Amino acid sequence: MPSLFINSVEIEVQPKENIVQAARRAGVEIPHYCWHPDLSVVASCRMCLVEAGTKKDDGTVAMQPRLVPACQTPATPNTVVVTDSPKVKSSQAQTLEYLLLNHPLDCSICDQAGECYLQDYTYQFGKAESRLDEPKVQRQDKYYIGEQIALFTDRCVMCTRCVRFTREYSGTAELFVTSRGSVEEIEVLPGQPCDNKLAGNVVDLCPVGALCSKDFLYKKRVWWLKSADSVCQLCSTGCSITVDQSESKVERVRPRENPQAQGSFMCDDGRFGWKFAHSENRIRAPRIGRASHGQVASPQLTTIGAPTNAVEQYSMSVNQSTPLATATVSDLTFADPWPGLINHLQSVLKQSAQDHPTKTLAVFSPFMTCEEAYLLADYLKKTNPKITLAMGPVPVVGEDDTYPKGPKGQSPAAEKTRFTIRAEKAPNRLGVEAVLQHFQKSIVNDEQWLSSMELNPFETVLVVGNSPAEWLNDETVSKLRRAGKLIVVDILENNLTHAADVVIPGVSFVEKEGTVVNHAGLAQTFHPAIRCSDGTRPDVRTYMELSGRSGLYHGPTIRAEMASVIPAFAAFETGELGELGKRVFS
Amino acid sequence: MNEAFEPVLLRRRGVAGSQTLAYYQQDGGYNGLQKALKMTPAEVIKVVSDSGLRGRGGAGFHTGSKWGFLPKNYEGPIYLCVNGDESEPGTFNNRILIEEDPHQLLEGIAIASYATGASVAYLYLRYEYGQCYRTLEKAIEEMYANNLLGKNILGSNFSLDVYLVRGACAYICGEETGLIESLEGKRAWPRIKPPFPAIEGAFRRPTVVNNIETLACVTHILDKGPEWFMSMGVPKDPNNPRDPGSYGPKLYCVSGHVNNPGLFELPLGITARELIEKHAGGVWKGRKVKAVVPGGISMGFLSADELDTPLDFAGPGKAGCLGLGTAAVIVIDDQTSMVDVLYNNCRFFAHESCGQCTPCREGTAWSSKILRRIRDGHGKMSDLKTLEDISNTIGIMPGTTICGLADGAAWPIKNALKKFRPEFEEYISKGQKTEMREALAAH
Amino acid sequence: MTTENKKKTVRFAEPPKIGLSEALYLPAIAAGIATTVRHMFHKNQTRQYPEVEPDIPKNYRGVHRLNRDDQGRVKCVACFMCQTACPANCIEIEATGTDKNDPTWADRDKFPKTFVIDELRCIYCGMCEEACPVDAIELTSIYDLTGMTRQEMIFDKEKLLSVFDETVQSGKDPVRTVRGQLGPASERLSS
Amino acid sequence: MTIDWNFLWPLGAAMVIVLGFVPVAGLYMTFIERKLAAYVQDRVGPNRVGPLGLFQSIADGIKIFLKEQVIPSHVHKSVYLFAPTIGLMCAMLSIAVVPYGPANAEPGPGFRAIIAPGVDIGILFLLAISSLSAYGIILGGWASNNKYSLFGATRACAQFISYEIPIGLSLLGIIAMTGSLNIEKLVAAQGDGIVNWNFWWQPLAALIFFVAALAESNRLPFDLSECEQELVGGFHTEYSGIKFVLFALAEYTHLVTVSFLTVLLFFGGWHFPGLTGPVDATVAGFLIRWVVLAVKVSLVVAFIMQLRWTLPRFRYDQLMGLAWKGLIPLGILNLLGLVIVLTFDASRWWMTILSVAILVLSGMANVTMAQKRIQRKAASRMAMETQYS
Amino acid sequence: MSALSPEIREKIISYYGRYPNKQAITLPALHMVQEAYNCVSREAINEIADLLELNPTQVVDTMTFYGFFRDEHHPLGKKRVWVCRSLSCMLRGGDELLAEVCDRLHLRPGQTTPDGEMTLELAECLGACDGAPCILINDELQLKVGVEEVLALAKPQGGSKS
Repeated sequence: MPSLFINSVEIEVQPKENIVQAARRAGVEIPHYCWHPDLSVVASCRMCLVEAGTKKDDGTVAMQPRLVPACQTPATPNTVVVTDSPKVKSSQAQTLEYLLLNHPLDCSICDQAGECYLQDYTYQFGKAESRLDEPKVQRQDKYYIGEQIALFTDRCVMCTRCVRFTREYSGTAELFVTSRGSVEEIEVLPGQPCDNKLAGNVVDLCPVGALCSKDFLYKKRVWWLKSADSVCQLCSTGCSITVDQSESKVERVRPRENPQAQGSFMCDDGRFGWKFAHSENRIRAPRIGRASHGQVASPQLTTIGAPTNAVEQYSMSVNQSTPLATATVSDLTFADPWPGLINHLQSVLKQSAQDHPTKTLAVFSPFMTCEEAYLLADYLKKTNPKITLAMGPVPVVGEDDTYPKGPKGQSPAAEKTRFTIRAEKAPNRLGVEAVLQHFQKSIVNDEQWLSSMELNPFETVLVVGNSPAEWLNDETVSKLRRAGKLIVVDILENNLTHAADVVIPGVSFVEKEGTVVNHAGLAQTFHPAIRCSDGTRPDVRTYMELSGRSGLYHGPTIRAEMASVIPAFAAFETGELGELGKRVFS
Repeated sequence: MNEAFEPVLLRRRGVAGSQTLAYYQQDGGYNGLQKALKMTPAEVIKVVSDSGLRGRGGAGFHTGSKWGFLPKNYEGPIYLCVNGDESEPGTFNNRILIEEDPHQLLEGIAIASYATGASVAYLYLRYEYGQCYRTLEKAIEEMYANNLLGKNILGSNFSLDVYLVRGACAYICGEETGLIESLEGKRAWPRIKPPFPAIEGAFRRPTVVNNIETLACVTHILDKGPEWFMSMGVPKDPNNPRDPGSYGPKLYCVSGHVNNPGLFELPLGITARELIEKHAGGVWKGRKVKAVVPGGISMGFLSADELDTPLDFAGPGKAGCLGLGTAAVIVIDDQTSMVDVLYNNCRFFAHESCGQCTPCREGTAWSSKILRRIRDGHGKMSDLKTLEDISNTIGIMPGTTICGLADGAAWPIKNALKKFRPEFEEYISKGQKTEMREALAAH
Repeated sequence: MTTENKKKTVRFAEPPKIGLSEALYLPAIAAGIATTVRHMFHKNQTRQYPEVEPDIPKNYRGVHRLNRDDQGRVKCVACFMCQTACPANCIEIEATGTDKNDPTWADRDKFPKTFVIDELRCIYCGMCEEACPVDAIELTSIYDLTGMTRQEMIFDKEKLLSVFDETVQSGKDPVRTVRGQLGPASERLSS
Repeated sequence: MTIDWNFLWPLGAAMVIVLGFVPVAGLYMTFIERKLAAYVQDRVGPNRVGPLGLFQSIADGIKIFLKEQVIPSHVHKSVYLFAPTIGLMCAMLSIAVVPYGPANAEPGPGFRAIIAPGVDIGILFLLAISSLSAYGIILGGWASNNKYSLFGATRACAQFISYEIPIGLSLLGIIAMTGSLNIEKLVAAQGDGIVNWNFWWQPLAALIFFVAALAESNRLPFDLSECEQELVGGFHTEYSGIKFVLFALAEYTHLVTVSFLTVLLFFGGWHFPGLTGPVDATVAGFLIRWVVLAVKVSLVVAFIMQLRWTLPRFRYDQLMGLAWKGLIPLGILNLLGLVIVLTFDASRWWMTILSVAILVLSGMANVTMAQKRIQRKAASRMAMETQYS
Repeated sequence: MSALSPEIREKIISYYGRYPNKQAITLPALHMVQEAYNCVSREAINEIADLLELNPTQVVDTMTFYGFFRDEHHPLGKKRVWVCRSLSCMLRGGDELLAEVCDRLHLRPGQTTPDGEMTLELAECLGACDGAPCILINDELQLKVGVEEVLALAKPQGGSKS
């Protein structure tokens, strides 16, 4: 295998790699600003200059007299790279001095501070002081760059990553460089702000604090953020993301590089789509009885389920919308509604399965994780195999939105597409379908069960929602309402939860763990970033307790079990899918 | 030998009607092209190669070799770009060449295109040369009319189109890849090399970029043969195998503090002193030389002691300058402050830096700021050290930047500080000031 | 560490030779008694505190204050450095951007919407002052901080600014920074 | 049965004086101790309450008596409550045989400055009772059901047992010399001039007695049973309020007793050169002698307090070592010397000479041992140096 | 209403064949527009971009690189006079010439006289160092000029208009 040498570390050559990438594999960091693996190479920041040469067959090394930019030099066999010679070090220090020459010393109010390449590299490679005597050049901040983007002009190092991104990746080309030399700036045309659906990525791309997200601006210093690997669940692309939180509040979401899923970037729908997790409208406690009618608990239900007093008390306080603050300490301490709720649900479902198994329907949501779907389906089918498991509506909005766009906003040809925002706005249709396929043998879609609701209504219906948007129209709700008992699992209050007999709070994806399968059959595990919102708990736990499984939920164990039960999920065998996920079906 | 020298390139200067095709053909024009068309392209390249012609644009690269780098049997168009963006302060030879004798250049273009296989030649002319633009437009029209351009030139299989492109006042367009980018309608940010233009140039095709004076020489080499060309200039240094020698006639632009500024065609290798004393009429007002720019301001300075440096491709380098450059000699008399000269220099480069590479963008602006402060009387001795450091880091270390502009900006600083340091020190220590009038101060 | 250094860091002292007087202990005890008795007749060093106020040194670390800049605005730029440096977690800041249409804030980007210090939790280590890049937070010489409730010991931004007004006016606690302008972090704003 | 009021009223008066004096003395002794400490440390001490802070002790007393009576839930309640009273009781009882003012060797009618005059086994009674006071500490520590308290109690136990012996040995010498156990007689024997003070004949015994008595009374540097740094208060960790006061009072009573004994047994009691004749010949003479006694006792008390601010606390092994390896052998040697002198009926000055000689010789022996110890340490130091280099 | 006259559109379209791609026509198109209208307006940019199948920002990007082109807020006067300040010209009094002209006309380099007659610009080098100090009137060189000659250009003349 041909190899190359980075600071005398020998590593194997891999195709289409440059020296920066090769060095990274060898554990050597070559500083760079303008280079990004997904953008074209301009080699203009001059930060990555290294000494390079070739090792000849006779073992001698011929070094080039000049420094070469590592980002532009392909890592070819027998290349010898030196990144720590005095020459390279002084070049790096000098370049940093130039970069910092007019860079304001406002790290203290800069959102990038803490994850800033200028800071990091200055610390690692730079000098302690600047010799500039003259006042630094100051430029006007540009808050108009985009709906979500502000440009702090004098922090810019002119790496042009953002410009190249809008030209090469989103194709919308809103950003450009204006004028030349030391007075050049990043700019947008008046009336054409950078508001495309991928615009948020330029903030991530900016290696310094020039481009900032207005949504996150001044909210938190980054060193207080704790991150969790997650997967965006707002369309079926399933972008790998990192959720940054502080004190159990999500502060921002960043794309996580995953060549199998989406690449390095994500769309703004997903970037700002987590906010429903902190919505006022969250369901924060289970309840029995219909909120819309102000009923505490229907007498009929109490006779069947005999819920504990705690549940009644709790649901009462919720239904009368008593603010939690006025509740006494003892209420809060002792009124754990969950055990009573689980008992109640178990008896309702058991009764229903005994009395009219064919009249019992469970509607699964494409927002469920594979594990949730599996646990619920498994439980219901074990209660009575005649219970119908059906697929809920899969939201589809418009058409797939592909990038890079042409100059007139036209979509690119399929082979030139670099990023797609899917029309299917649910993360796990494939995964849930695979579970249902196994347990039900065929997929009952929403048209089918809705029509039967009309003709021959089901007696007991369990509906899982968990969609971040209002997802059922009033007509559908009224159809569902014809069921004798309507049990709803959902995150946000909506027309369905108002109509339900039993409401079980679900949690958003930033609060739970699970696996989703994206449009291409790639299964990825996501992890909880924050604690469950007060009063709620992960759906899987509810399903675990419903089914009477003992112990705590452990994702890998359940996944391994799924692999043994459902052949479609054979890839789940070890229970671990790795950071980048595994392709389960194509 | 110099006294006997008959100008070749400037032979038709000052002759009425010299711009017309009729005059040119009657004066023996297009012989070279006809000769060339009878040879194979490879033979033409060999002839040019044998003549030892080196690019007149500044870098002094061997023209024959440059043409030889093009891929053989390339499918698709190859382009020739003619670099008429002559913006180096002090240089004006192209203007006179075109204004006086456009066909000499166009013949060279045709020969070069034939040799390299280029089907289209773009003549990138700087905006300031409006007269030249119109002269060339007319000349090209005449050529199309006489089957010297267009399809099947002079009955051969060779077809060529020449298009004129006007620049827009940017020095960096004189850099070959900057020129290509500008030609493509983008900002003239020089490209990273490799790939060199010969492999991937204009419109991602193999491209040859040549200077106007170089192409004018090609015309005569083909006409008179390589031996004629090699009979002039400075031969190879036998002790230095890497020295390709400096052959042929060269247009020397002389400006600044001389009695008789102008353009002089002389064989390569004339000394600066001879050029100033004999040809340019000596320093004006009876003053003495303080410094001489050997070839455009990015080359650095020769001090008065170094006037005997031969102005060939190797000479200025031996005297600590960057090179011969465009052979634009600017003479500075002993009453002029080097601080002002250097400030003018640095300001120029700060203004013309394209802003792509960090060291050049920030370094040129910084050095001009420092010199501005020194001129305002607030200089410090440590400024000289800072200036030296800037000059050493933006350009002197090869590879620091994408193109050579930073080197050009660095050498004058380095030279000035090395050769005229006492003057700078005195300027600072005495708190001297150069008055700057308000209108200029703002820029 | 090399052995050379080890030798230098570990020092061996010769134990003093014991004589008869040491062995008998009594002389040593007598000497001790003599010392203590001698001290009984020394001038005492105590100050009668409430009657005689102490002379607080300039670097005393007492109650915090938030400095104002020359335009009377809070100097703090809400960089959270003090909050980060605080070992007792007693500082809580909420930052906000300035209103760009408000001319009084035109030259500033960010300032604290709220700035709360829990003086009860504070250990008066002065790290916040050390960390502050714009010299906005300072510890004053106020040492006799008392209160009847915990709530009144939690100082908000207004209270901290009023401490500044009070201490600066009284002349007891001049602003310690001689620069008289914002610190290096706001350099871009100043000139 | 008829009551002999002539016999009873002096007894009653003496008891009233003692009972009144002891708590007040306890309170003010804390005040004096604090003041002393302040002076030693260049401070002023309590000066807020009343003139010169004199009412500080009263304020403290009121405060401590009004404090909440905390009884921890985990203690053995009856023993816990009983223990401090044992302590104080023993301390008070031992005072019964100690003349707190000038008293005739032969008890007669009228007021006497002693509760129980003419007790022929006075010293024995004293030793017996003061040994009992260990019960207060041991029971208190045990009943607290706290490991630190128990540690304190155990330490106190061992300490008491150890230091009983040197006390006994040192007192034996005086008893043998005087031939009586009656304290008044022991004092009376020192009557004629300053050279008759036992201290001059028995300096070593005086030293041993003083040191051991200090240890018996749990004073610094021997308060290992309550040292705050190791045992957070030791046996009285769980005590507060009045119960704690009882312990404290017992300690101060002990202190007073020890001071009285030291003065009475070794420093001539109320005798002073120039004061001759019977004690109760005149009221003035009686009072002068009382003042003399009071001054002497005060000096000893002050000395003991001074010691507290001078010497650091012993290590526990050092404490035991001092008793068993120091004081007991010395006491035996001293007794031996005394017996020899008495047997040969030699001049009493021989006793002084022998005492001092024993002390010096023991010191020299100590020097030799110390040198050996140093040599051992040097050897181990050499080993360490080789290890480091 | 189109910002570009049909002739210019025509001319731009006629350039299509000269280059392998349309972006290359950016510079010639900008030249044509500026020559015709003394500035390149935002609408003109949009139309050029439309003709060349580019995004307007790409045209603006190129345009702003060369300080040569003016937007609609800074149109040129009838004559555009460049005064050279290269080293050669500086040595022979170029700076003084420029400063004097500025003072007399109360202009700063880059500004236009109030009557719109002349725009004064400074140039880095005009390529006429043999005739220093030199100026460029539109694109015609004039060598060895004095203050008065430049000032004369600022006066309205019934002469040439380019």
